[in-house]
Amino acid sequence: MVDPAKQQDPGGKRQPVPPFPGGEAPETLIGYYRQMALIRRFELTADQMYKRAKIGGYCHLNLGEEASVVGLMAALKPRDYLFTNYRDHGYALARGMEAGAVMAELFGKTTGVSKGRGGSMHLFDTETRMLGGYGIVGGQIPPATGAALALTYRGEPGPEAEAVMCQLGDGTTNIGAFHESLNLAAVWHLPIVYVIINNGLGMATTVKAASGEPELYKRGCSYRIPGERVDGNDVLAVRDAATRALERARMEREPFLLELLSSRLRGHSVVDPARYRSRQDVEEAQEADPVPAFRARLLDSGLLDESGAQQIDTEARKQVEDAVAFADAGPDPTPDQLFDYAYATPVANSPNTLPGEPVTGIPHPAKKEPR
Amino acid sequence: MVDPAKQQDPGGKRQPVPPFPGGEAPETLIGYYRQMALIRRFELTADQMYKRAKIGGYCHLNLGEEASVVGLMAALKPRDYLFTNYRDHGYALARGMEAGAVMAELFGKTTGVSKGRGGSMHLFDTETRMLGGYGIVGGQIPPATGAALALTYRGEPGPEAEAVMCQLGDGTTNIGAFHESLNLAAVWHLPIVYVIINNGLGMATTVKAASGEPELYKRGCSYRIPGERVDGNDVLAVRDAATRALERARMEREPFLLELLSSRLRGHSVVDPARYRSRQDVEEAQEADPVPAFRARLLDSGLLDESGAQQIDTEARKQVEDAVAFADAGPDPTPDQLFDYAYATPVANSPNTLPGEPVTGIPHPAKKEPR
Amino acid sequence: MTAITYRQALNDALRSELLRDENVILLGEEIGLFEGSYKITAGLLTEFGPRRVLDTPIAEEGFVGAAIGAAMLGMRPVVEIMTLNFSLIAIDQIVNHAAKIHGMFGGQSSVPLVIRMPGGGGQQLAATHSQNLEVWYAHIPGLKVVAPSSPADAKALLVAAIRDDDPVIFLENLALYNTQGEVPEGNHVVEIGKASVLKEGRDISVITYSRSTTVALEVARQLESEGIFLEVVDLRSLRPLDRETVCASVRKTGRAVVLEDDWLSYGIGAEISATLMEGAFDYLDAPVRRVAAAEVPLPYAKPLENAALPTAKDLIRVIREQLDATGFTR
Amino acid sequence: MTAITYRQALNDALRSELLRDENVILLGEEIGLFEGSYKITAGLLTEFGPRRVLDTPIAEEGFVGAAIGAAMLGMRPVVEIMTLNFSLIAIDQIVNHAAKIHGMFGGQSSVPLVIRMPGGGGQQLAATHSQNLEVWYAHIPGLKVVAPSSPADAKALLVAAIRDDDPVIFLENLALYNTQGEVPEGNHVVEIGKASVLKEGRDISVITYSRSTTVALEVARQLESEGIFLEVVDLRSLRPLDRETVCASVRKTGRAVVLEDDWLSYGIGAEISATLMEGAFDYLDAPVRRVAAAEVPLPYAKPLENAALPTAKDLIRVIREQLDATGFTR
Ligand SMILES: Cc1ncc(C[n+]2csc(CCOP(=O)(O)OP(=O)(O)O)c2C)c(N)n1
Ligand SMILES: Cc1ncc(C[n+]2csc(CCOP(=O)(O)OP(=O)(O)O)c2C)c(N)n1
Ligand SMILES: [Mg+2]
Ligand SMILES: [Mg+2]
Repeated sequence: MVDPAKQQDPGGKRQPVPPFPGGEAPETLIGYYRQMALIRRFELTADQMYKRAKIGGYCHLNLGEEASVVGLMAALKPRDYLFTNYRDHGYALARGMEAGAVMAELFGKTTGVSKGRGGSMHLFDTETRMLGGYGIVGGQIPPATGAALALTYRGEPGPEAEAVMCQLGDGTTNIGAFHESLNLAAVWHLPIVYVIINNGLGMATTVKAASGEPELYKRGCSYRIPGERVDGNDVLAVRDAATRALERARMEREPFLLELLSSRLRGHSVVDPARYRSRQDVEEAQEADPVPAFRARLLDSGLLDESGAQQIDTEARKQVEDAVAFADAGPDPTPDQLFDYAYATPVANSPNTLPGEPVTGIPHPAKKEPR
Repeated sequence: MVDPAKQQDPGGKRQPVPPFPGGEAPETLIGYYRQMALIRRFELTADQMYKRAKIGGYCHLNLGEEASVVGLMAALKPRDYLFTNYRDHGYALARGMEAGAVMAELFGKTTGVSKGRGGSMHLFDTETRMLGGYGIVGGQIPPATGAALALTYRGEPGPEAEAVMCQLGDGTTNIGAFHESLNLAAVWHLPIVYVIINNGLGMATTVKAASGEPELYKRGCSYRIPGERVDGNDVLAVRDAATRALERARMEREPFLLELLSSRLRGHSVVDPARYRSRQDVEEAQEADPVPAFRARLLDSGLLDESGAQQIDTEARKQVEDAVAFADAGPDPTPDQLFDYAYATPVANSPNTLPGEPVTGIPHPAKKEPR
Repeated sequence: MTAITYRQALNDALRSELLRDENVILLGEEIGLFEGSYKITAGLLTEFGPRRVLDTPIAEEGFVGAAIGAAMLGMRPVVEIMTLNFSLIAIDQIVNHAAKIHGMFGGQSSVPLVIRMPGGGGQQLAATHSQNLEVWYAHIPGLKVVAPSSPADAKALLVAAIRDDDPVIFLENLALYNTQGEVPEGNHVVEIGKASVLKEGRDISVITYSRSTTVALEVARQLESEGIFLEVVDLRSLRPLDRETVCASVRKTGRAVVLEDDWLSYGIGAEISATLMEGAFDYLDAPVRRVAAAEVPLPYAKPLENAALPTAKDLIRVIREQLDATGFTR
Repeated sequence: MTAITYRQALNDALRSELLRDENVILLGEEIGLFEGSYKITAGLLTEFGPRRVLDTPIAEEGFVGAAIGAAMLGMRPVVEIMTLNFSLIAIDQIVNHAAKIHGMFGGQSSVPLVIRMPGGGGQQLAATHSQNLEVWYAHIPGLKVVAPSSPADAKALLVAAIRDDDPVIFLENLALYNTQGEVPEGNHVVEIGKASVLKEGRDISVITYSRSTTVALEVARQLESEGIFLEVVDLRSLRPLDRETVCASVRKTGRAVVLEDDWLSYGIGAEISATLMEGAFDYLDAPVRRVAAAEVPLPYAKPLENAALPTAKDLIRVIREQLDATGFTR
């Protein structure tokens, strides 16, 4: 995997770097890089931790999608709500969750953001209003749509209104829940932005093989939901497009479909060697890698010098090391906590037996009363 | 309800009747009227029979959709396959099933097309390749799509190729199965024509209230499936559009989305008084009624005289009376036939106990063997 | 107390909760203008308007899922699925989302959602429209599942369900809507998770729920004139299941029959019988028997439908077999 | 005979049927280029090409339904659903369509369709990806449901399922794929609907299926050294259920424990216990016990996952309780 710190000079292949548009505060831009570097480092570390069996189950990384993630989260206000799929680490970090608590979730610790119940695919935090990563493809779309419905009950449209962002993958546009939800958002005029992260693949299946309309941003046509396709490797373009779409959601209470093009730098999940990908495809993905590109852009534009950039990289590394330490130190949940979140409202006769325990309190042989 | 025989002179409200285009064989046109009159009479009688409790369950009529039904069936070749929703009586008749066997199904007789197992919503006939009416909204769409997939395994494209037609209602375009199926048909290049019968309502819900894109023929856009909207009251326009779409399916193996506009003359089902409809809406529907309109057109064009038309109406009446008599005479299934179609391939231990029968052959008290 | 229909009891409960809590909204197909396929929501659109009573497109997965999301933000949606059969389209949202969100996210979000839906056969609606799949929902941790049999319980449990912070599957039955019963005025509360002994008796326990309860009570009345005293236990709540009430009854009577409308194998009765196996084994004079539906896709034709569904006659026959096998004397 | 993995046995069965009958096609997400999420279909795209091995978009309802339609026209599709959990999206097509079409249309069409899918917890896949919902399918008339435990049965039952004219739900388990076992060469046939006594024993019957079978066999070996002889009954087929084999075993041993991976309430074990209630009541020395999963959405964290899922230790403990309660002496 590409370590951004080692990619400072990718050589002749790199595209000429566009200068930053005027009016961008340097600290903001540097902040984006800081977040991208953090996500990159976090994901590379998660990969290692998985290999060391600190993490189990499925684990999907945002490697290659850092610019999209950071651009989206830059547009999203703290008052907005976010729903994502299982490829959610970067969102959690950029949304403001502590790296330690995110790593702790991956480690299955009680100090994890979902108390170790959810794992990598199911990061959740009430405070930052990230209402879940979801592991069922398309599963997040109806609830996100319903969250937008709820917003129409508690506030008026306007610049300060809340909105919902719902992230999904390209392959996910082919499932029924996508269709039903977008249609509801259209007829109910909901303040929601659906964001398709088009990394070109749903596991090994290409967009072209999976989608009758491969220009995915056009798929709002069936609901008169407008769409836009943006380079997902361009953090500013992503941020601006998402801001416009959210604006529309806030002011007009209308949904929008945003498609971001990026590349998945690795396999579908940490255990997938992605042998089905051509060498060329992989090379192209690496060349388009947004993290070193944005770093270079900052350097080229003079907003950052190499030592400043290195410092950010080092900080990211340190932050992730601390996260691992925090996660390691967290307590494992214990079996007596198994039924802790069985119900939000306790009721009589809630089943709480462990495997093999009798379900009724009657011992056998019983002292049979004469009838 | 409008009896076509009584509508020979609908008076000043009727639109000027267009003459028939050249090249239409009179017998063909008269044949269409014959089918429309039969469906009309059949449905009016089904309504009565329901009220007399000869028919039970749900019962949805094609009243107002006769021109669409007949036009579609005129385009469909015997070698093609048809899947419909639960509003299926007219399709069965126009596809060539015996009216008696259809009525017998509604009466729940063993002589019914589905042997009394399916009832009104579930007409099926292997011979005429109508592979079912289906009662779950959208439920027919994936199997119809799969039937088209099967066709690609057993023949080459060409004018003689088989194709599939899948009928559905306007409200049904909002369900996930519609989306998933059309997408599959697009990426797999399947020879199928999806036909939306847009009668303006899904029960009481208008198309506008239910669909983000109310011009339903455009909803193929999400799969690059072309569409066309046709006046469903114009049997010839329907037939021609369906023929073109089927042609495309046969020759190019590409799906098509055909939308037919018509009106539901009655409630959603026989028990629905449709109080939610405005007087105006109902009146407009009645004025657009395709059966008297086509009859008048035949008269105006001189292809049929009044006595000829009356004879057709009388024949339809007679045919439906015979159908009722046939249905009445058919035997009821008997409880011993309950498990007849439990499985296509019999296997050991198939459960076939009636309510309350013991599930194992062990009587109690048992003679317990000493161990 | 006045006698009202089960339908009216549901309508009353919805209305009173809509009045009481502005976070309560109703969603479903045709619940507004059409007033519900079975008219449970009659008058509510007129009274509360389209903001509180939402007609949805035909998109069970979409609108059930939307209700979940709304519930996560503090609304209290009551969803009507036209019949239980159509809930299969929404079941990924119900089971993989509503039932999981509280536990899987470490208790950070609750899903105060009620899904009302009628099930049941006997109306000649044929195989796809006549199912009793309550056991599916009853099997799922994270859900609560109730199936009231009387107007009083219907009202009280619907109120309880709406006020509960967990997803509650509220099972109605097409054949119950017109049944009449006394409903206490005001705040009659029934706790989710408790069965009820509707009729005490010493000879045999009939354990049942929903529509079958009315059959069991009718049989109890009939057999009482012969000097046979049934105890009728109405489960009311399928999840949690009140095992103690069921077992206590059978420990008293020594005999048990389960009456259920669903298919026999792996149905509700299987769990009841298994529960009695553990909780009343030494008290049973004869094996528990189940009276359930024949295992076929329910045919449309009335004679076949009748043959497939359990009736009072079937229950009486099995009760007699039980009594005979255990040397019962009045 | 050579020992191969359960995975290989499945692959062999698919391959041999693809070779044997050109109407057999495979459909599923990522079964081609990716060779299957769990590599069951490895090599098959290469060998048979994209006409026989179809990678589908992510659209479970769509492609399962499409397989139904193709089956109605005489194809014999074998569908892989990546895990059982995702079958909820397709379940309307499975239960309201595949299971109904033969009966509801009066026997005019059959649906020769196989749906393969792995279920099961224990891989830290968290609540939505770890379910054992086999009881849902087992409850449905019109379906056949098998859950083989060994490579030999996996191969033989998959072949049987593909040749069967009804929709067959073929349940695999994530934890079984790497298990090894001897598989007879050639046409080893296993009939759908028959349980199998994997190990004879006189003291207590353990009734189980799928992954749990391997646990039961391991416990049987272990306890045999103590002079306790388990009889292990592998259900293999959950629908139809071979009640006679189960009851015959328990009539012999007088004691029974069900070991199952699913949630206890309304799980597979409930039906087994209820069946024994009816079919072995007078032979039972103690009530049948169930060892099943704790009723929670399965948590991700390993210690909680371990606590929730049944283990060999749990089984041994319950067996000892059973034996103690019935005055067992070697
Ligand atoms: C309903 C469902 N089907 C299948 C899967 C297995 N699965 C997990 S991720 C995935 C691919 C999704 O692709 P895409 O939407 O493009 O998102 P990406 O992984 O590329 O971010 C699949 C098929 C699932 N989790 N849920
Ligand atoms: C999945 C599902 N949801 C709801 C229903 C109940 N239902 C039956 S017909 C119908 C309306 C369908 O409208 P449309 O598609 O326009 O067809 P039409 O009845 O007008 O011919 C509804 C909601 C059903 N049968 N299946
Ligand atoms: Mg993707
Ligand atoms: Mg309509």
